[in-house]
Amino acid sequence: MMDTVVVPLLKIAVLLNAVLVAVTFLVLMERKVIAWAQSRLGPMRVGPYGILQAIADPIKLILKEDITPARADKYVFTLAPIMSLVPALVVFSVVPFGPDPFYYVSDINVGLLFVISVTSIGVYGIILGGWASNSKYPLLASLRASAQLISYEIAVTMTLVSVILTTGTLSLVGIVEAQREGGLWFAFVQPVALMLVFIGGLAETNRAPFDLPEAETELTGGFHTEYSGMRFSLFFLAEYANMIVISAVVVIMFFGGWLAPFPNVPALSFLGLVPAWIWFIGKIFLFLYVFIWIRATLPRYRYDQLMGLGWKVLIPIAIGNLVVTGILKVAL
Amino acid sequence: MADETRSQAGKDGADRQPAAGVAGSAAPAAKREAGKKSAAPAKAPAAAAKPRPKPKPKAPPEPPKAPEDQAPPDGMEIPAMVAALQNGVSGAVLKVSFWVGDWTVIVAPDRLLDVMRFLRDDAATAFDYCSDVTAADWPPREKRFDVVYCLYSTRLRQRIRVKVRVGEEDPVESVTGLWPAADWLEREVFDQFGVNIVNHPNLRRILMPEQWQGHPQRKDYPLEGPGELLMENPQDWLRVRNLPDEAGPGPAADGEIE
Amino acid sequence: MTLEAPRTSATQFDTDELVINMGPQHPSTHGVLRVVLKLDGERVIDADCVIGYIHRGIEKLSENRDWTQIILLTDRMDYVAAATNNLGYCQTVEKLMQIEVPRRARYIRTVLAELQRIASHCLWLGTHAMDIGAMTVLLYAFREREFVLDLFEEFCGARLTYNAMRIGGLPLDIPPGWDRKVLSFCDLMEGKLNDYETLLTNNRIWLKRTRGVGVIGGDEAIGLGLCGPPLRGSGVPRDVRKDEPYAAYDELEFNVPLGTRGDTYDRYLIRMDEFRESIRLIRQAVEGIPEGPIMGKVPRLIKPPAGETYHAIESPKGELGYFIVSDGKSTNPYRFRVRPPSFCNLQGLKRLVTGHLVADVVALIGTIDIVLGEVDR
Amino acid sequence: MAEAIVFWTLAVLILGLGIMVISARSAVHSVLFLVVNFLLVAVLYVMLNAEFVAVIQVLVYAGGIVVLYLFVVMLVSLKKAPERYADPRRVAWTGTLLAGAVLLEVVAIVVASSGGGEPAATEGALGAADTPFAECGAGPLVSCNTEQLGWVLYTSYLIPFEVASMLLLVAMIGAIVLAKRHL
Repeated sequence: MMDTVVVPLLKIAVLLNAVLVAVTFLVLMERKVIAWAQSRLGPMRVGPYGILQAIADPIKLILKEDITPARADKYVFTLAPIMSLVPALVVFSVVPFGPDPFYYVSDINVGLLFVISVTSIGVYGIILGGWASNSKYPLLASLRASAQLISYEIAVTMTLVSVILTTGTLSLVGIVEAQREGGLWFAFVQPVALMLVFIGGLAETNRAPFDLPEAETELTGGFHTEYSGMRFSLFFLAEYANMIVISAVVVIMFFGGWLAPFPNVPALSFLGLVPAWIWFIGKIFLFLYVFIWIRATLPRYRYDQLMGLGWKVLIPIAIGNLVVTGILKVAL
Repeated sequence: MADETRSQAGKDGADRQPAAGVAGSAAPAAKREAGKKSAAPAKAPAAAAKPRPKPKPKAPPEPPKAPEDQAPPDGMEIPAMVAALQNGVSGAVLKVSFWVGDWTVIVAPDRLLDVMRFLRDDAATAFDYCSDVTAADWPPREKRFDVVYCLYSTRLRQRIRVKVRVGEEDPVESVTGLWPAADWLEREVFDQFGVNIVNHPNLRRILMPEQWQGHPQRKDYPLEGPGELLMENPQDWLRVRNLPDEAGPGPAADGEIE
Repeated sequence: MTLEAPRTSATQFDTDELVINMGPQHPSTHGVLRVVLKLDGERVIDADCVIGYIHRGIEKLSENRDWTQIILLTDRMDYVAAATNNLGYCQTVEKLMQIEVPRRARYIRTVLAELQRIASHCLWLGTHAMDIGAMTVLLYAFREREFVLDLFEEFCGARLTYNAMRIGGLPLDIPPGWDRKVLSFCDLMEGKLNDYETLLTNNRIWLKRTRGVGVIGGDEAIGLGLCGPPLRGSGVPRDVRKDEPYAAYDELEFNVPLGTRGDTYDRYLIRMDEFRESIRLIRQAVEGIPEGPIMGKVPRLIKPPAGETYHAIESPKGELGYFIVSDGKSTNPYRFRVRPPSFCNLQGLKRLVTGHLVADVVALIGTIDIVLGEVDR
Repeated sequence: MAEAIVFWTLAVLILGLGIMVISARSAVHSVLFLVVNFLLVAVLYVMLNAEFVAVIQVLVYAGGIVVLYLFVVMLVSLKKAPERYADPRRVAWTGTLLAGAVLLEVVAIVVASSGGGEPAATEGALGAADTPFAECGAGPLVSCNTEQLGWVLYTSYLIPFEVASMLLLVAMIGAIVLAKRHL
């Protein structure tokens, strides 16, 4: 009873809280990093160097009036942010933060596919949010979102297949273990796949330069134009939770998860003194930083160019990568 | 007072008819007498209905006189563009004027399109760029509007102004077909002055709201609108606002004029 | 009979056109511009600009103000380039009155006008890049614009609506040391321009978003009455500073950058070059400011003789023209007309956006660089 | 016992949602019910130890295909009642007949396969994904993990698999032809 119910529930509770707190601080990090990139200071008023802004923001969002447009579809309008956030949180149940079962809630044998399929449910939040608002800009945005997410999901999934070919397992723990045994992060084995997954991940999380569904300057905020207060903040949470998920996936797939760099090189064994979960979280935040950095640097793609990039560039490269991986796998 | 106005208008130019001068100036005179005490309520309805000449809240002591279109000084050479125009479209140019370095031709309104087409297409003129279309309003005059076209040639780097004198109802052919640039500019002239521009593809108001009454740039349109009335006397403002739109000028204004 | 109708609808989807209102409250319409877009999917098939939301009747107001009071009103038209508005108006009145402006005043005016062009282009660059999604450029460009505003503040005490010129000259001489500050700003600005270009000019996404977007040929641009950078972007060598020189432009050396393809990218490059040309002009003008008075011989009561004139200058947005009629009697102009470059450029928007996507509409509104205060007056 | 409770609960829910799908007034609500339906079916697969199929069910159906349904449904103007879209030439009894035929077929397959006989391989053409799912559910003691599923698909069901992919290709080309105005 203890092992099958209480411990997992405790883990889930800790994990959920940790993710939500991480998200609020991620928002602060984004504001700070972008501010530094733009030679500003960012939030400075709440707490020392604005650190407590991470707490002030959610409080503000919760206290704000939560408006439902008069002609919106009320049930769907309420359901949409929930459908957006829940999948993003569910994914964390299979993310291994360290080698022991203590560090993850579960390790299922189709872990990677589970991550992909559950995140693919998240698109409903965006589509339904845009539709239920009964407003033109959100509708346009949700059309963009559905097309974009489906297209890039194909590219990302196909790319991940080539990684699976190298590991022979879909379990996330197994993938990391395979990198430990190989002594090499898959970033060096599958560099093309890394780029594809990262670009696709940017697109799937609606981050710049692919933030078309919420392009403020075109669609006035996109699918969440009509949202306010808590429901808006759920969308917000979902976006940032998804960023963490994508970063975690990239780290697990390509950067050895909780492993220290070059785990088999004896000269670098002192790196193993750092706890595994710190490596893992550190790498995740490194990628989150890259996400933010890109947002501060690049302009936004146009809708047709985005689709062109997905279908005419990423998917062919993904297929090519898959074919090459397969041939090498058989040949070697 | 009214006679004085008429004599001024009569002196103004040969093409004006005295009768129009009376019609145009009698109203301001009457208005001035009644207007001093209750100027405020009368101003707002003046924004309504365009065809009727409206009272002037701040009538100057005498109507302004349009500046003479100064003929070029003797001995000054007429530039090639003007000469070409005079030869090319004979009889359309009523007058050539030169003032502070600008050449202006005054053209008969019915020949406007011919002149403009010539100016655009002829090699010596080549005015391919329509800088501006605007108008000036000289109320007591019968042909009260000067519609002014500022043209420029990007090839020959020269400018000319074309001016037509028209009355309130006289049609002015749209030059949108020659220069698409004139589209919005003519719309603005229509919106602000109510010049009767014809054959324009899309003649709507542009700066003022669609349902606006009156043409703000006319000289008989009051400078202060109901906004100031609202500040001074909200009750009057409400009464004016609640008058039905189609009734034309409000009863207060009508009563004072007639 | 009944068989016919379903068959047509089956072979040909009846898709509804979506009509959306872009503005008057929209982050990318640069003010209260409203564009009614008719969309087929995301493609624009028709566009109609609705303007006039901040029409304040500046022309009408000016016809009831003193000649000198109008300078202040011109500030409020293109409020991001108030000094060029002042300049255009003052020169028009000077032309009407045939006033000779002292050379020193003309040089200082040129410096002010070119500083203003840099400030205006900074704002354009920032907002244009922001519309396309590069938000960092916005902050950078505004940072440099602040320096220009500081310079103006030192010169005339105001940061936005300067009221910086007078009929016949200037209200104030330049403060001591100001010219050196201007020169050091020029050095700084040149470095920062390279930063902007690093972020944008060769950026693939920027190229994708601007190349081939809103292409317009030279003849068509002339016909549409485009002016300023949009016209030069189509390769038409038209710059009032060169063609009809005013202030000190005939004594200074500068190039007029021209585009070749007439697309958004060319218009971007032209404005980036104009930054550099402005810096070059400012350097020449500051170094060449002669000694002398700053006001010409102006009668105490300004009352131009009866007559009318049209005078244009090259504002940062394009040809800014003033058509002024004086009746020779009153102390205010009888007719005061502004030919606003933004207004004439905005007219071309419909032609530019038709056939493009919604995302391009914001890029194209950005590329023609409008200020609604000037469009609506 | 617990398994039976869960199964029957799920079964009732799935059927109930199925009815909701066809009875909901708003097309978008229908699609939402369909999504939940698919998710519950995925849970059913998990109960049968067919995690791979469950995940694929979510990924392909809930996460992919139904999103496209939603895409289309959202664009349907809701100002008109659904009856307005009805085809005047619709013949109700043909549909009933076809539905009945399909039902009979499914029942026949279930009966045949649970009887231990060869499943009708040629029925694979009915729909791409039907075959593996039916197989996993009904197959005796096939612990449906990824590797075995792959083996089965690429050996005994190779021809249906390829036929299904051809069918999908045809459907895709057809969709492009229909949607594209100028080819």
